[in-house]
Amino acid sequence: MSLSLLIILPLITALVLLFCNGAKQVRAMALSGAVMQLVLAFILLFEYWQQRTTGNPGIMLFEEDHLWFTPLNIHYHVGVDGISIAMILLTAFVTVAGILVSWSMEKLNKEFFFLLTLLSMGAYGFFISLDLFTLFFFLEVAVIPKFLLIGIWGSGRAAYSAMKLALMLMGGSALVFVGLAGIYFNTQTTGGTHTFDLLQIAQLHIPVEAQKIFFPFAFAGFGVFTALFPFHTWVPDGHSSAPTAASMFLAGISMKLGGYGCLRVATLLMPDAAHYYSGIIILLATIAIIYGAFATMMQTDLKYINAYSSVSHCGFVLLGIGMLTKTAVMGAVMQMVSHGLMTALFFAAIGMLYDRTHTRQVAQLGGLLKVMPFIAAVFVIAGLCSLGLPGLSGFVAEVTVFMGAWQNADTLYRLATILACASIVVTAVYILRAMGKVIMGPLQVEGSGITAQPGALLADAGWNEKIAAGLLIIGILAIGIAPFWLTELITK
Amino acid sequence: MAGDFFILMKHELIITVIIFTLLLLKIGSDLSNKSLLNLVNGLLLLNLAAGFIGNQPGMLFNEMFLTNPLIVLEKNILSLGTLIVSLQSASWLKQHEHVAEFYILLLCTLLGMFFMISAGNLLMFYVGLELSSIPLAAMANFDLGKRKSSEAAMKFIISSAFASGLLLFGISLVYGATGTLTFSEMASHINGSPLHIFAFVLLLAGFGFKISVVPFHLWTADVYEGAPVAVTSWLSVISKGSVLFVFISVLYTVFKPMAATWYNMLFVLSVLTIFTGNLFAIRQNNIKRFLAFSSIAQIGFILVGITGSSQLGTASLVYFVLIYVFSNLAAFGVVALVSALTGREQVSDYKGFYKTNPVLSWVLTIALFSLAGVPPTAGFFGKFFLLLSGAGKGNYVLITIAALNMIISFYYYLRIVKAIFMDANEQPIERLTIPGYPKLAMIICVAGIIVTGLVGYVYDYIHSLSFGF
Amino acid sequence: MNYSSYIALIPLLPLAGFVLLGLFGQRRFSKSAGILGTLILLAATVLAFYTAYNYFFVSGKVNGVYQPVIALQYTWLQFSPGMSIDMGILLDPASVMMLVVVTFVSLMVHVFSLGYMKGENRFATYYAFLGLFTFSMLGLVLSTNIFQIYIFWELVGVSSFLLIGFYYDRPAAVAAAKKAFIVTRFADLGFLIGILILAFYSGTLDFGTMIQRLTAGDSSQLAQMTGSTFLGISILSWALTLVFMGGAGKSAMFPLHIWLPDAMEGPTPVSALIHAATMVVAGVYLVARLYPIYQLNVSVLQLITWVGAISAFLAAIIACTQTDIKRVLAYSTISQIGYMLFALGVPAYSISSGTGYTASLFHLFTHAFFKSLLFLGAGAVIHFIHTNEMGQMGGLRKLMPLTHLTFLIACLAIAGIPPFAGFFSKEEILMTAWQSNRTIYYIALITSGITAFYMFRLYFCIFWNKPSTHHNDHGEGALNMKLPLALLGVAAVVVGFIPFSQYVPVDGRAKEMTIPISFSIAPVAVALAGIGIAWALYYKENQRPQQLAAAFGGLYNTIRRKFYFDELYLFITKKIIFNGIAKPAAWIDKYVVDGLMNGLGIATTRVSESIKALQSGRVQAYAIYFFGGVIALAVVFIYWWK
Amino acid sequence: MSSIPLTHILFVSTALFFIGMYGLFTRRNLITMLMSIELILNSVNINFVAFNKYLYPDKLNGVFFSLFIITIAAAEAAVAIAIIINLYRSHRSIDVEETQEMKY
Repeated sequence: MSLSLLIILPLITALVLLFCNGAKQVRAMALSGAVMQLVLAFILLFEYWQQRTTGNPGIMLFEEDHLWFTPLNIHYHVGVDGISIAMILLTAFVTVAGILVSWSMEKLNKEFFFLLTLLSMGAYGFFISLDLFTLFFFLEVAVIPKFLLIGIWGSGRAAYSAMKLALMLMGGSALVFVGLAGIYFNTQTTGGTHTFDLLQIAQLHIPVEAQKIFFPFAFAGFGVFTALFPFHTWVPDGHSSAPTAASMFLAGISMKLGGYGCLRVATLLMPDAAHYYSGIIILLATIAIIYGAFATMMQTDLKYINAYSSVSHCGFVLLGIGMLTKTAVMGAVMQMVSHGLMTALFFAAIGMLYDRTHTRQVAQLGGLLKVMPFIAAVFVIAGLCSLGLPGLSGFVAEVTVFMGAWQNADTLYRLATILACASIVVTAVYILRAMGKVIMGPLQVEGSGITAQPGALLADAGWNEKIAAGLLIIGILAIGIAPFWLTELITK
Repeated sequence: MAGDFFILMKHELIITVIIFTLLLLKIGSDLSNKSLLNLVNGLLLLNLAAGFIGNQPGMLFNEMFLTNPLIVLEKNILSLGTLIVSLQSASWLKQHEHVAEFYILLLCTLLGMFFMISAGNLLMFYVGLELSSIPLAAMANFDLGKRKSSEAAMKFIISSAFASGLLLFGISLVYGATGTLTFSEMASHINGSPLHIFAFVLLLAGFGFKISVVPFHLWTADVYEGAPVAVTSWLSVISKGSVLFVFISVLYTVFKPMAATWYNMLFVLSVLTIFTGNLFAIRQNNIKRFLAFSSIAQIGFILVGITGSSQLGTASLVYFVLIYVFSNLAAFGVVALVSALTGREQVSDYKGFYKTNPVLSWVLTIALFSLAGVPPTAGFFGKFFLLLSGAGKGNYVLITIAALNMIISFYYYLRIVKAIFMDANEQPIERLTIPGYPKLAMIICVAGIIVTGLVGYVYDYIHSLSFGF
Repeated sequence: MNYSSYIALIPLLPLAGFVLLGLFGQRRFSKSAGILGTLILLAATVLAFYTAYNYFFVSGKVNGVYQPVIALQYTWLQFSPGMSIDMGILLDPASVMMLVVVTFVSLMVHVFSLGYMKGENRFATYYAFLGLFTFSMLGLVLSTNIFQIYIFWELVGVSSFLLIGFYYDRPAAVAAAKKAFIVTRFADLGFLIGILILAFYSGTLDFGTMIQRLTAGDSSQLAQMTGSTFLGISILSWALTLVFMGGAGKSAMFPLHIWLPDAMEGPTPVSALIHAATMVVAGVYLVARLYPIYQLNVSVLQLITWVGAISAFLAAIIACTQTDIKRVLAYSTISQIGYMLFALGVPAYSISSGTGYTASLFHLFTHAFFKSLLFLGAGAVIHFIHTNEMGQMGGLRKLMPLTHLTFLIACLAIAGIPPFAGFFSKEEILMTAWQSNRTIYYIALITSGITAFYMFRLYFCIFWNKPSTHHNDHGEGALNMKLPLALLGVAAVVVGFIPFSQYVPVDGRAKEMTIPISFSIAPVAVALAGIGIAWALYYKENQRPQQLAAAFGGLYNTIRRKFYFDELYLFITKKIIFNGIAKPAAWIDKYVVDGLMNGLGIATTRVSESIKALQSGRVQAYAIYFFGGVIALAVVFIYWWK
Repeated sequence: MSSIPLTHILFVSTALFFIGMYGLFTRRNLITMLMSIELILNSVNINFVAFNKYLYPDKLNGVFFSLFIITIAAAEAAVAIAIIINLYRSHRSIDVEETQEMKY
């Protein structure tokens, strides 16, 4: 199939959305678009599977390559390998779920869904592009919708958070740009021209000195997107101010853009430099993991809890990448997918709670299991996944990272791994504290004119929310119970 | 020969013809503003169309006037810009009593620019430059009643006279040092001797004044703020663009021998310019003044591109100017409309703009994104290529500084977007109905913003015409 | 013969039950859930018993030796070639024995709960959770792969969390559930790292391969592990200690025992299943599973021994002071598991014979029956008089005769009075200790005495002591509560006569274990003494216990407050971790890291404010700057920057 | 015949240049400032003529240049004066210090 469909379809959906009128039409359109994306993603998966089983050896499949800017040898070059397919699936899932949970969005709903669709388009484009220019292009395409989504529909210090997020991400992409330019001018293809093409660059060997100079730029730049310490501070504010769907996208997809970018940079573009700097990467990752976890302990707002835990979890991604063993990298990818689903689910649950109770303060909530069992169950599942319970995706991913990390015999690396392992205990602590207070315990809803009586206000999830949560949970279980398909997908 | 003359100077001749038509009309008949506007815009459209047909390279008056495909392209870009500006200013000019004069002055400056661009000789260049700047002063004063307007005009004329004084002094030194005024001959005599450097600095100051490079930029903000919006947009896009075209060709051809020196100068100046432009832009409340400083920052980025001193550099510059025409004029279009219909020019006036005027808001937003360099707008491609050409020289300090400054510029562009979409406002700008011409202009601009970037052919074409070393 | 055809069903049936009841239980089967769950488990139990029969008597033995059989095995998660998590079913004497225990006890609990949990509004959920637990526990005991065991290890942990917190609106229950999960999670951290180390050096996660590689005579892997050290301790010791840490956590061994008593907040049948018979002995099972490797490292075995012994002793004396009957039972569980562990460890002191292994598992086996019996009995009592407090009980023997009888049997069994089950297993343990290390032996002896004492204190307080104040309103309980008691009572009598060492020897080779009558005199005497004291103090209501308590004073209080362990842990978590680490981390993030980012922004605006004077608005100043710029450029580039 | 060396003339022109500059910087009356600018331009004229006469006597382009400068200067002055008059209308003054409305 033509990969460009993944870009074109959301684009068309977005454009059509502009001409829809009335909330009903708009969301119907958005949903159908998202569902089509999901279908497309699955078709892609199966076709990829066929190709591989019939023994197609190519690094990337379904490649399309059009010359875009001749003089600069910039191509529109797309193609996928297992990793990108995993990310595409993730995007598709989160998109559908995100649109479903924001079903009853009143304020400017046309613009809202328009931006969501645009965001997903950016993500798809990013994951399939094999030309650094297009990669960068889509990376930045995905920034502005976030800014608007948070700023317009956000809560709390929305404008501030939106600005902070946009600026920090811009800073990230600025660094990425420098890195890319550096790479570009250090490539000498046979034709004598420079190139942005990932695969070609992977073939021709960039001088190690140049790698050492430009790796930090590229890696840190992408790192900003995936909450690399100390550039993670946009995460808590951004996530907590964002509307539910936006939080889901932010944590579920756009933080993965960064991880994916780091992965490509470290494994394909500048492996030598990656080895050279791996110590630092691991150091930062470990700090993010541990310190993110501990910082989470002190949070009182559910969204902040999940945001900080995202910092901690994305640390695993970077750790896996930094360890640079095959297994660890595989683990990093699995962690990206798993965390994407899990955190999206978590934010969805939090959003549902917030819609009903109008508060996110742990102290003000309690015993919601009594009035909204379904949402509570979702919350619990998300929580358990986050603390790495076997049978859910989180465990598989983290364990893979650990196994991979442990392959590095260096004592300091071992230490980092042990600390990372230790974080799962801390995770358990904060997740269970939140869960024990909000879900269990005596029923309580305060700080918002709502009485803690079961009834219309504190109703359980609606059909759309149920489907959304169901989708994500299916994804989580699919990985958690039968991880082998994912590993095959990634490694093949 | 004669045929050549008419073909090679086609652009200039057409403009001259239009100018004289207008003069005659002014004297002879008393057309209503409306019909006059229709007429002029029609003529400008013709001019634009004519610009594309039957061009050929060549030179006249022993190298005083020369033209080639790139120059033709540059002229066409300027004509396009002129058309857009005139369309936008329609709603302002309707109630103005001196429409004809306005256009006469405007077209005189355009004519000056054309000559300047095709100048092969410092004399021709100087004449063109003055022709393009003196009428501007008069135009800046075109809101005859307004204090600010005349103050702006005064500041402009004084500064530009002073600048051209220095420029001339530089030219005289160059002449003294080389004994010629013709570019092609000059290049062979230039060597990096202190006299040459001094002369070059003076010339650079002259150029820098026109394109408002720090520290020669100080007039910019005041004039932009005081002048009528139409004039401001003209200043910020067309006159800058024209000078840039000349600037790069002078740098790349005449002063090629002392490239090392001017490279460093541009390095310093670009960093200064970017920083100053950004830092001042952050604080501005008058949207015209804000756009002035943002355009200064843009110039900084352009200088970065120029330092690349390669074919890529030239191409990126021309490409960027084209994009800049679209994006900046789109922004000014909205501003012009709002200020013409409501007279409000403060950033704070734009709070809650989206509630009342969604379409205008989107136009303005897209324009700002294009200026900020956000994909998929053309601005992204423009900036990317500029910085890339800058990086070609391998000076990554400069690139990093520039790239990180993008964050600041991003901040103040988003500040406007924030005001438009997110801030509440008790008395927002009321719902405006967009008249035909401005609407057309906006459509052109937005289309340009979208197409110019995504369609790779545009850049390829420009690149194929460009030169460098 | 091929087992795989049906064995897979044994764990999968309860799982199916969980899914079914979990998804639709509340709506569809709110009443019938219990029956459904029980039937499903009955099927599983039958299969389990058939398997056991099949293994022990038909096909397990290959020329006189019980061979471990891999019934099935699927690769679940491939890390790298040769390194993968497999899901499989391993049959060997230990696992089959556990299979029987788990299914049987679980079945009993299912049946008992029919009566006990009747009318609970989350009845179906309860059975769903029971199903989940049973599945996880079976998966655990049947593991072929050390990571598989870890996975089910976590799953039993979470199902125990869910069941402890079953009464979710009771803060105490929630707290207990959290405590249990977090403490065990902390222990599992050790387990995980231990696994990582073992896996790295042995290059596999499969039990069989790992054991075989490490125990081979000229094992290079073993050489590596013993050779390389960290902090002066050999990697092997680290690995085994860490793995054992996991075991200790699950088995509530000192000093990680604090969660078990609180876990009694859960429904009593759950305590009987999870916190008496099955999950808490997982630690013992884990060590037994890796026993060949542990045998390679004496020091860790000694550690295990002492941990076991200390836990046994401390728990026993704490149990004497508790007044909540379930807590007493909880501490006795800790104490008994302590027995099993030091039985595993103690042979380290002598020429290792397999006796410890067998003895330990034997005790595990018998303990499962009588301890679950005790808990169910306690459950019946609580169900009858709605309180856990000894003080409010007494004289119940008339009102609940069956409970009384079975409870007595169980007490005798745990006290080690022949011919009840506990006697035989305890004898074997003591024997092993005697052969290996006398100190341990004496500790064990004293502990068994104390055990007898506190068990009968419990017994007398419940059934004798003061005349009953309760009138028999709703009888002793329905058949579905009596039946399990009866069955378990029978079991508690008979299972002791099983010649255990025939079936569950360390290396599969059946061996004869004889204990001279002369040896049994001492323990039995001690036990009887303990009973006697209990009789003296609690048979009739009197002041002696209080006087005694007063006499001991401080010591008594210290014991009653469980040696202030909870306080200690509270101090560590609240004061050190929260205030010492988490708070600063959050603070730093808010004010330092984020402050830095905001600071950049603020600094920028400051600068822009400070330089605005350049734009003075005075055209002459502009001209001056202009000229200044020219001169500066000229000077710089003519004189300096050539 | 050419007894006066070029340097002298250049000296004069440079002096004129800086006098003009000084006037521009210090005078507050706009007309005077305009005149100072004229001085600057004239110094340039002198340069051109001098260079032409002394260094490159065979061609006349320097002289022509100065002619152009003179004319353009005239035009410039005209526009400038017009603007100043208009300024006077609104400000009732042609003092440069009065015109600082727009700043920062």
